[in-house]
This record gives sequence, structure tokens and C-alpha cells, in this order.
Amino acid sequence: MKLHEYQSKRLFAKYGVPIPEGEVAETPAEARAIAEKIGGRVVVKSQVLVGGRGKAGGVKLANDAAEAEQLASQILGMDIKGLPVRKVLIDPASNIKEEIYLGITNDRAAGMPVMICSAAGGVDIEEVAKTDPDKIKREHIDPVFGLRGYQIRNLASGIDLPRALWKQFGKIAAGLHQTFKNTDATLAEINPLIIDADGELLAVDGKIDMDDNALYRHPDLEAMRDPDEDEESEKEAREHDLAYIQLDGNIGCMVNGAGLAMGTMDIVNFFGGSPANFLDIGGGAGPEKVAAAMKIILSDSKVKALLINIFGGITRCDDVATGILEAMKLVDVNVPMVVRLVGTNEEEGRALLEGSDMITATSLAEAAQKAVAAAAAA
Amino acid sequence: MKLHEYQSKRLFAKYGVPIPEGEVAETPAEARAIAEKIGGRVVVKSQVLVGGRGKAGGVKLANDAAEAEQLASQILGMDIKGLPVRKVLIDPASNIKEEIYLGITNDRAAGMPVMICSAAGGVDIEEVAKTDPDKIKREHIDPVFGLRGYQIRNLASGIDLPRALWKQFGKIAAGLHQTFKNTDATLAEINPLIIDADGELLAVDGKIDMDDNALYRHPDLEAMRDPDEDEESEKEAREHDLAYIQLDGNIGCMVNGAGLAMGTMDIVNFFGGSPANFLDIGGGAGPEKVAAAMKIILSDSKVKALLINIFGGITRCDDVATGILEAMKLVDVNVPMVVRLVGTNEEEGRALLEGSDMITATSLAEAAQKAVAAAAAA
Amino acid sequence: MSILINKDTRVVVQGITGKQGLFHATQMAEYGTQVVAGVTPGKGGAWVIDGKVPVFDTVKRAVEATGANCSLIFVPARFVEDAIYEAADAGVELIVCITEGVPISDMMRAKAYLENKPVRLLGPNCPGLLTPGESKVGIIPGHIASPGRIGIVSKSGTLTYEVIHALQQAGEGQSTCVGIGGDPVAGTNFIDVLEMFEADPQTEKVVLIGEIGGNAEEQAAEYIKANMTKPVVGFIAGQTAPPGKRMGHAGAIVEGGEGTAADKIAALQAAGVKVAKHPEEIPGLLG
Amino acid sequence: MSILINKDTRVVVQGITGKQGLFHATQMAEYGTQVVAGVTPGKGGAWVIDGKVPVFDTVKRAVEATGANCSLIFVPARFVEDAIYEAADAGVELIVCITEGVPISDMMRAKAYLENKPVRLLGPNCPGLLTPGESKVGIIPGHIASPGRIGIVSKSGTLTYEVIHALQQAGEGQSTCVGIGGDPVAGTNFIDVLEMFEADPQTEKVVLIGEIGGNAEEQAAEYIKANMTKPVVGFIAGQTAPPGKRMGHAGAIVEGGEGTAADKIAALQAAGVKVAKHPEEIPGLLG
Repeated sequence: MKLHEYQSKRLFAKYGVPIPEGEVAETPAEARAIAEKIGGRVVVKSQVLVGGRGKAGGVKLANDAAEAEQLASQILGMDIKGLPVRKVLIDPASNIKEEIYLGITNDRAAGMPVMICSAAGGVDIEEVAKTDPDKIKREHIDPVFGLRGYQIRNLASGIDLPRALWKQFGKIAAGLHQTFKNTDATLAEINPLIIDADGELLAVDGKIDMDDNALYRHPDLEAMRDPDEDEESEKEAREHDLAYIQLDGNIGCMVNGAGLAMGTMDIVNFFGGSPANFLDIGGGAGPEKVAAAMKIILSDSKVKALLINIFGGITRCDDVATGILEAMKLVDVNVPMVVRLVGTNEEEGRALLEGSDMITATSLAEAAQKAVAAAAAA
Repeated sequence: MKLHEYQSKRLFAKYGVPIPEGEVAETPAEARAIAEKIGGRVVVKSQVLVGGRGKAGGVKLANDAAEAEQLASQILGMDIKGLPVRKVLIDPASNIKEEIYLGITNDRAAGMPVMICSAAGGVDIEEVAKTDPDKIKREHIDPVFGLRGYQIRNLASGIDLPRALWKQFGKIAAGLHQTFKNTDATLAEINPLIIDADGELLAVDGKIDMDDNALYRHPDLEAMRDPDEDEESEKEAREHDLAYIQLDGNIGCMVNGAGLAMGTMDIVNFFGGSPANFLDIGGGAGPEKVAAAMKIILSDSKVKALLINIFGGITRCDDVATGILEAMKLVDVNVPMVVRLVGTNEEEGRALLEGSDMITATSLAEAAQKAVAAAAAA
Repeated sequence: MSILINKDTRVVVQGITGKQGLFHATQMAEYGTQVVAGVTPGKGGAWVIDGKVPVFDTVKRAVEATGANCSLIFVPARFVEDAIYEAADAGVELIVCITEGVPISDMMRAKAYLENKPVRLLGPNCPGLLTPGESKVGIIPGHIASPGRIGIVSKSGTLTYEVIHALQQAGEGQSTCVGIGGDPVAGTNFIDVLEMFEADPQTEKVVLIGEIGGNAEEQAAEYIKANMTKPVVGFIAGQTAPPGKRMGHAGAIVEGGEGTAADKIAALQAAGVKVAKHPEEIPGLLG
Repeated sequence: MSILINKDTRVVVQGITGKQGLFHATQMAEYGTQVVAGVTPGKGGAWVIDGKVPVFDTVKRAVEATGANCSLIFVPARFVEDAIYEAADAGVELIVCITEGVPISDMMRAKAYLENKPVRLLGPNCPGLLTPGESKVGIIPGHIASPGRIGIVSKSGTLTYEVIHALQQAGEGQSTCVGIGGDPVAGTNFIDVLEMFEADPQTEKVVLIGEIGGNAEEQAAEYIKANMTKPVVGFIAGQTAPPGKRMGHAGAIVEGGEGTAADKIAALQAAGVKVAKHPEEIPGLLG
């Protein structure tokens, strides 16, 4: 789950990171009022959960409150990479002398978080990492011993930060780490962390991605979820604890296991078809979950054929078969269904489905080919 | 630094450990009032920082408030192993069904704390450890990962605690660990942790020893220090950051380094003398500290000779010599002084003392023998 | 021979009285695995699986009483971290964690805890392992496999079943099938298992099943190039996955251009690994 | 030969701009120790000891710039834990911590951190080490010692000086003198050092100086009995210390009847160690 810039920055501020004193507006009038309160020049920043807002015209500088109102009216309601802009953040404009990158993410290979810092902030840090790797300084954070003072000094020293700013930088780095740790984040970054004209550090942009698996520990953060982040159907899937991602194709896929779901998409593609979605019903899915999954797939009008590929392990084929039958009572299945059941309780599952109106398959290739053919024929 | 029973129990209670609802009295009248408030039978418990209170008559059961007042008047003002009783704790009397021992201390060899539990509580646990070691269950606590739930279950299971009490026991063990950790304790114990007639767990006695080196992190706990714990002179020594312990002999010893201070006491003893104290002036002691140390030693009227043994490492012999000269201006040195200076800046030190009225020595044996002789002659 | 488990492996199941735990413990027992104990705090003293398997309150007691040397974890995600520590401290040699949805931070701590302890963790979010004809520890359906010479190591559970199934159709049995799980931080990685297969006399050829996200496949490719004498066939799932979208497994995501299937396939091919376009191609590529 | 340090040891001093740090760094440099760098956060760029030793803000930079392989810690007690981690992460092989008064809980964490890292910690609350004629790292006065065949390992600083002094009077030089410190939790224990002395060709005989508290001397006795071929002479301080009173060193206390001098002396004697009644008896017992 991703947090908006304004949500991320407020969390950072809670842990002692200095941020601009901005506020969020949902209407141009609100934007004007905030800009008046701030006084002087302000930035109007669209709050959408996607990168490249600036290039898309979603971040603008206003010289006064009237201009802020006018820009807000432009930006609110924009569509940036498919996401509607419903909120803008009005921040006082900063005089930027230097832009620093400061972020924490998990290093899978090391099995621990890593704090990353660069004097070349404000741009795509992955680009810097490729073109100028010496400009990136890293400190791994032991998952139990935490971020230590000397590690922060290593970073400050590594990017040649003026010594007068070390103390302030130390507080910001510690605050960022506290935020990362206490929110079970997978990414927490300040980019840029600026040195302003007064020589002070200020976090003018912020980003937090959270570990969905740890959200149960953070009901307050879960409540910050932006309902626009995902498609309606993806939200419904989440409510049923299903991993579902809508794509552009026309073959609906219902699979158990993330790897097999991806593999099924891949083989559909390999045989010339186009998957309409990724859907993993997860381990041990019962009939209710299967029925919910079918309903979600079929709610996508692009779907011309349905491919159900179940290899039973923790999931039992008879449970899946029961689920299919239940769903067929609740949902009007108006597309051809290709079903493949293999593994735990496969015979029971197949027996349950016998007599229903569906195409069956034994091998994965056969199932994929039949689904591709059915979709093409529709 | 040791905490009193009532202080320890209040800290435990802060971390969720159930304790009797008692209060502390400094006069018999207060004791009566508290006993009246509690109602029924109460225990009157002397609060002194020494073991064996019970055997010394410092813990008594009162049937009513009048008896509590009378017992308090007996106990208050008692002297238990040299310590005056200035406070009594009035606790409601408990109906004890079982007595459990539960404590945490540091295991030096393992380099980590260890939680110790036994169904044979209420008595000297070290005795149980010797006579019936199987009755003692231990779980080492990783200093960074902390006490885990399964470890508490291992203990509960190990002492065959009735399963109905596991949840309550889990909270108590976790609370004890939190207390231990958050106070930087070296010992935190509940003995006994009773199962009362209602089948509830209750911490009826408690003890916390803190790590003196960590007291700077706990000004609130430092404020709980009992001024009666140490001799006046020991308190003064602590104010000057000197390690001083008064003993019964007549040869005052001023030494740098704890090991050498003990070694000096040992050799005085070996040559037939009797050390009046342990005193380590510590590493890098300057003149003020040396002067304070001399003053403290000489404030003990039993001292008949003064043995100064300095082997300079981090401590500089010239600093010590300057300190001795300063002290001789401030303190009336009316006993013979034997001085031995060896090590860092020894020549400068010896030069400074030249001409003063003192006995010098080169070897440790010589210094000890001269001090013993001087004391015997006094 | 096989790797990690065999007919002598004695398994304690943590969370045996839960629905999934009991179902799969029963399946394992039926398969022939020595399921010697279960653990559920507060339920010690019970017996499950036709009254044949004793339940204990703690893993420590279970190990003391039954000599279990392998623990299988089915407890809910929020209890996994503690369950791992408990198993490790009770002295088992192998911990297999089936549970999915464990927070990354929990696993990073657990991994740090296990470092330099004489115990191996497999998973979490993995299907466990199967040594056909000897023992299964986890949820891989036993009846789809048979003993043979192919070792399988995989990030994905159900894809593993597909591959076993395809091998069976081609008449190839398996030495041991190991699911390492698809989470970003896992106890055992490809290289650990490849090393064991390289040393295992029964294993003649190896199938490696990866997926998008991270760079474990790239690291495996380097290892294979430098150290493996046995032929390896690979498959990478997620060639059609759009970047920035998490594909079910916490680890299966293409982030900032890293972790793509194309990169992984290229790395494996550069290491001499034949990479299948879909699972059913694998038997043919094994030769 | 010697153990732990020699003329090639390159020392970085953490806390070099403090009064004690600077005094002893200067003494060390005068003795001939290669004091190659100092560290004080915020003072990087300065030069100390007659402008010969550069000061850095971090140990990392100091090590990168000077190739230091040993760190000496003089920072105040509350900063010791962090200083140890910093030195370890910067890649030195030996950390010597002189600072006294470090909380036990800090040291327990630090010890856990260093476990299985390629670095040795000596101390805290120790006088450091001295290889006469080659290098001194710490505060042992150099001029009282001379090169020779006796290895010394000790819990106590000033007692070590006494013993060195007594050996000198008897015409015996030392291979290396190692102060392990008197705190309850220390980085290096008697056995670690005994093992090194046993392996060191220059060391022919060993002096072990213990004190009341804990059971490190008893463990050392067991080790000596089982593993040492070289003669060991012992001395235990605190024979006249009253129980329950902490004798200066955080570890020097007889608690619950454990850790008495009598027990330790008995254990050493049972291991064939001659135990001196006072320090000046030691040269005679070495034979």
C-alpha cells in the first residue's frame, strides 16, 4: 500500500523531520484559502499514487493565492496515468540551494533495510545509481540493532554534507528510520531533502510504501488508504483476500498460487492469447473465495473466456469445484469456461463438475490453447 | 544500587505485575491507618536493604489495625544487620497456596540475562539450585531479541504450572522482563510469586538491583536511593566518584585500580595487618580526587596508619603527589603515611613529595610491611 | 539419497490443531512421513490423527519427548516469527514454514536470529519439500510424484506441482522437490539448494523455477556457471507481468526496471541453463 | 612473535581529542606504537600529537585513509556501545576499549553484535595491551616492561603493572601483557588469551591474574587442565573482600557464596597452577 506525499510527510514530521507547512485542498477555493494563509509563492502539487506527476503537469508554482486557485482548478480533476486527481497539496515554495536524496528500502539479498543517501537528489535515484554509482552512499541497517549514530555520520561524511548540518541531518535520518520501522514500510524516502536559502534542511517531497502483510499492525495507516489507488474490482478482490490485478486482455484467469498464475498468463500469451488479469486465489481457498474470484473476473466486460487452472496442494480441488458450482448459481457465466483441476482431491473435484457446461483440459498447454481458441471464437 | 521491596513492587506493578495493595508507613500511627484502610489481617514488613529480614524479626503478621500499630512500633527503629528500619510496608495478608520463584539476572558466562523459575519459591533459590537443580528452570534472554512468548511457555510448562494460570503468568513474566530491561537492572525477582486461595497469581515480595553504571539513564530511579544504604563516608566517596568501602581494620588504603586495591588489602592482611577500607581512586584521578579520598579515609577514627599505593597507568603519579600535598593542607594527617609511587610520571611524583613527612617504599611487600608496623606502633 | 529430508526425518507440526495444519499433517502421515508430534500452546495432552500423534504445549517438550528433528510451521502469519525462534531453540535441524503473509520485517529479524545457528529455515510462504517415496514435509501433493533423478528447486508452489506433473508425464521421477518460497526474504535461497543437489548422488539433473522480482535467479545463474557440473533447466514466471504491480507473492514485482523475467532468463542462459518457455517444455529440455 | 599486537599494528584512537585519549595516544606514539589516526565526530580535519596524527569524523574514513587495523576506544561510557559497532563495521581486526563504567546491558548487546564478526574486542574497563619493545595499545606504562618470554593475562590493570614490575625486578621480560578488564561482560576472556599464548612461540610461561566475582577463573582452570602445556602461575585478588560489597570493578563481588577467591584458588591449584599469595611472589613461582 502506498501513501500520498502529504500523508508521508506528515508521518515524517511526527518523527521530527522538518517539512513545509502546507495543507491539502480538495477544491480551488480551499487552495486559495491555504495559499493566502501561507502567503507568498506556493507550490500546487497533485496527490496521486503514481510517479512522474511533474512531467504530467501535476505540480505547478503559483506566485499568489489567486494563481494558486487557478492552478488548483486546472490540476484537480486531471487524470494522471489513469488516476484522477482529487486532492492538491499547497506548500510554501522553497528556495532550493541543494537537493539531497535520502531513503530507506529493503535489500532482499542482504536481508535487511538499507539507508541510501546521495548529494544528487531531486532526480531519479535509480538513474544516478546506474550512471554515477559513487554518488550513492549506502548503510545497511541491522534489523535488530537498528540505525546507529555513526552510520548517519558515515552518510553525512560520504556525501560531504557541510558539518554545520550534521546534527540536523542526524535527526532527519533517525526520524526517517523511525518512520520506516514503525510503519513496517518497504520504502520511505525524502526526495529531495533540500538545503534552503537559509541553510536549513527541509523535506519537500516524501514517499512511503507499506508492507501489506504488516498492515494488520497499523489500522491507523490502513485507514489512510486511497480508494482511487486500485480499480473497483481490485478493491473487491482485496476484501475477499484475493490477489487480483486487472490487465488489458480478454482471457480471464483464475489460478491458485502466484507463480502458477503468472505462468498461466505467460502460457496464454505464448499461445497467442491475451490475459485479462492476474488472479491468485491463494493457498487453501474455500468455495466462498472461489465464487468471489469468479464474480470479480466476470465483472470485467472485456473477458471473453474464462480459464480456471488449479493445481491442488494446500488448495483442495473439491473445494474449488464446489466454489465454481456456487458461483455459477450466483453469477451469470456467459463466456466459455475452460477448467483444469490437478492435485489434491482432483478426482473428487472432477466428479463434482461432471455434467456442468464447461470445457475440461488435462495439460496446461491444452487448457491455454482451448481458452485462447474459445476467446477467439467469441 | 538496590531498591526496597515496596519500590521494586511498585515498579513491577507499573509493568502489569499484580501486587498486594499495600502502603508504606514511617510511624506506628500511619501503620494503623493503613491497616484500617486495608481491613483484616495485614503483614508489617520492615523495608531494609538486606536479606534475612524475616529471621531477624522484621516481618510480622497482624490480626488487626491495633496489632499492626503495635508491631510497627516494634519494627520501626529496629536495627537489622546494622541498618536502621525507617519504613514499614503494610500489605494485606495473602492466603498462600503455592510459592513460585521468578527472577531475572545476568548470566556473565553466557553474556545475556537469564529468567529463572521454580515451583519451589519462597526460600533461598541458590539453596534449591544446589540441592535440587532439576527444580530450577532457566531461559536465556537474547539481549536484542528479548524474551519471547514461547520461552515463558517453556517455563510455565517446565514448572508444571496449571494451564489456567498460563496467561496470567505470561503477563507477569513479560512485565518482570520489561521492568528488568527498562531499569537496566542486574537482578529483578519476585519471591514468592504466590498462587493464592482464589487461584490468582500475586507478587508478594520483590527485589530489584540496578546497574550503577546505567543510573545516568534513570534519574527517576536514582532519586529512589536509600540514604541509609551506605555509610556516610561511602556516600561522600560516591559524590567524588570514588569506590570506597569501609571495613573494620586500622590501616587505611588508598590505591588506584580495583584489582590492586584488593591486592593491597590482601597483602596487608598477609603481613598480619588489617585493612580499614577498600578505596579505588579510579583511572586518571586528579589532585582534587586524591585529596577527597585522603579526607574520607582519615575521617575513620579507627585508622592508625595510611598506606598509599599508586601504580601509574592512566593515573599519573605526579597528579597523585600533588593531591597528597593538597590534602595535607586541608586535612590534619595525624597518622603515619606510607607512600609508594610507581609507573607513569613516577619520578615527577616522587620529586614533588620529597621533603614531606612520610615513609616511602619501593616494593609492595615493603610498603605493606611498613604500614603494618606503623599501625602496630601507633 | 535425497536432500534435506528422508524416511528418517521426524516431524513436529507447529499449529497442528488448526484446519490446514491438521489436514496436511494427516496427508503427510498418510504419505508415510514420520509425523511424531504436534504443538499448539494450551492444547498439550491431546492426540490427533486417529489418536496417533501427541500434541504438546511447547516445541521444546515435543522435541524432548519424540526426538523430532524437523519442524513444520502452519501457525498464522502474526505468530510465525515466534514459532521460528521456538523451533530453532528447541534444537530441530530444519524448519519449514508454509504460512504466507508474514511481514518482511519479521522475517528479517528471524533471519538475523538464525544466522550462525545450526538450523536451516525453508520458507516462509513455501510449499515445503517432498522426497518421493520417503517423506513429504509440507503441502506438495505426494501422489503426483515418484522417486527419480531430477532435483527441483522453486520459488513457486503450484508451479512446482506443474513441473512435477510434467516430469511424471515424461517418465521422469524426482530426487527431492524443494519449494523455497516467493517472499523477498526467505530462509533458504536457490544457491543453498543447488549446492545440495550438486553434492547429492541421486540427483542427476536440476530444474530451477524462478519468478520476477529480486535478483536471486541472477545470483543462482552466477553460482551455476561457477560451480555446477550437473545440467540445470530453468523456468521464469512473470514474463507478461506489468511493472509496478505485485503479483501475489510479496516478492514478485518488477520495481524500477529491476527483477524482470527477461533479465533473469538472459542471466540463466548466459550460465548455460536451458530456459523453458512454459512448464511442459521442461522435460524435453532436460534431455 | 607476540599475540594480538606487534610493531605492524596500526591504531586508530576513538576519542583522541579528549584529555585522556590525547594523553595516552601521545604516550603510545612515544613508545613507538603506530598511532595512524584519531576519530572525533565533528573534528575531522584536525591534526594532533605535534601535527602528526590526522583526526577524522568517522572510523570508516580513518580506516580508508590510513589502513588502521586496530581501534582503541577512549570515548565516554555512554558512547562506547556505538563506538564498538562503528569500529567493527569499519573493518578493524581488534578493538580495545579502555573506558570504564559501561552499562552491562550495552555490553551484552555489543557482544551479541560482534558474535561471528571477524573482529576481537578487548575490554571494556581494561588497560589494553603491551608487546614490550614493539607496540602498546592502551594505558599500560611502557617503560616498566621489557621483551621476554612471559605472557600475562589479567582482569586488573594496576595489578598487571605490579606483576610486570615484579617480573622486571626478577629479570624476566614479557611477550605480551593483556588486560581483559574486570567487567562482568567482556569481549575477550581468559581462555581466548590462554589459547593464543599456548600457540605463541615466544611465550614460554604464563601469568594469570584474576579477581573475585563470576567464574571466569574456574573456566580458565578447566581450560588449562585440558589444553595448556606451558606452565601457568596465578594470582587472585580479593581474598579479604567482604561478600556482597562491590569492589570497584563491576564484576568484583562475591554474590550468594559464588565467585570467592578461595574457590578460584582451589580450582586453579587443582589444574596444576601455582597460585601466588601476593604479586611479588610470582617470579619465584614461575621458576
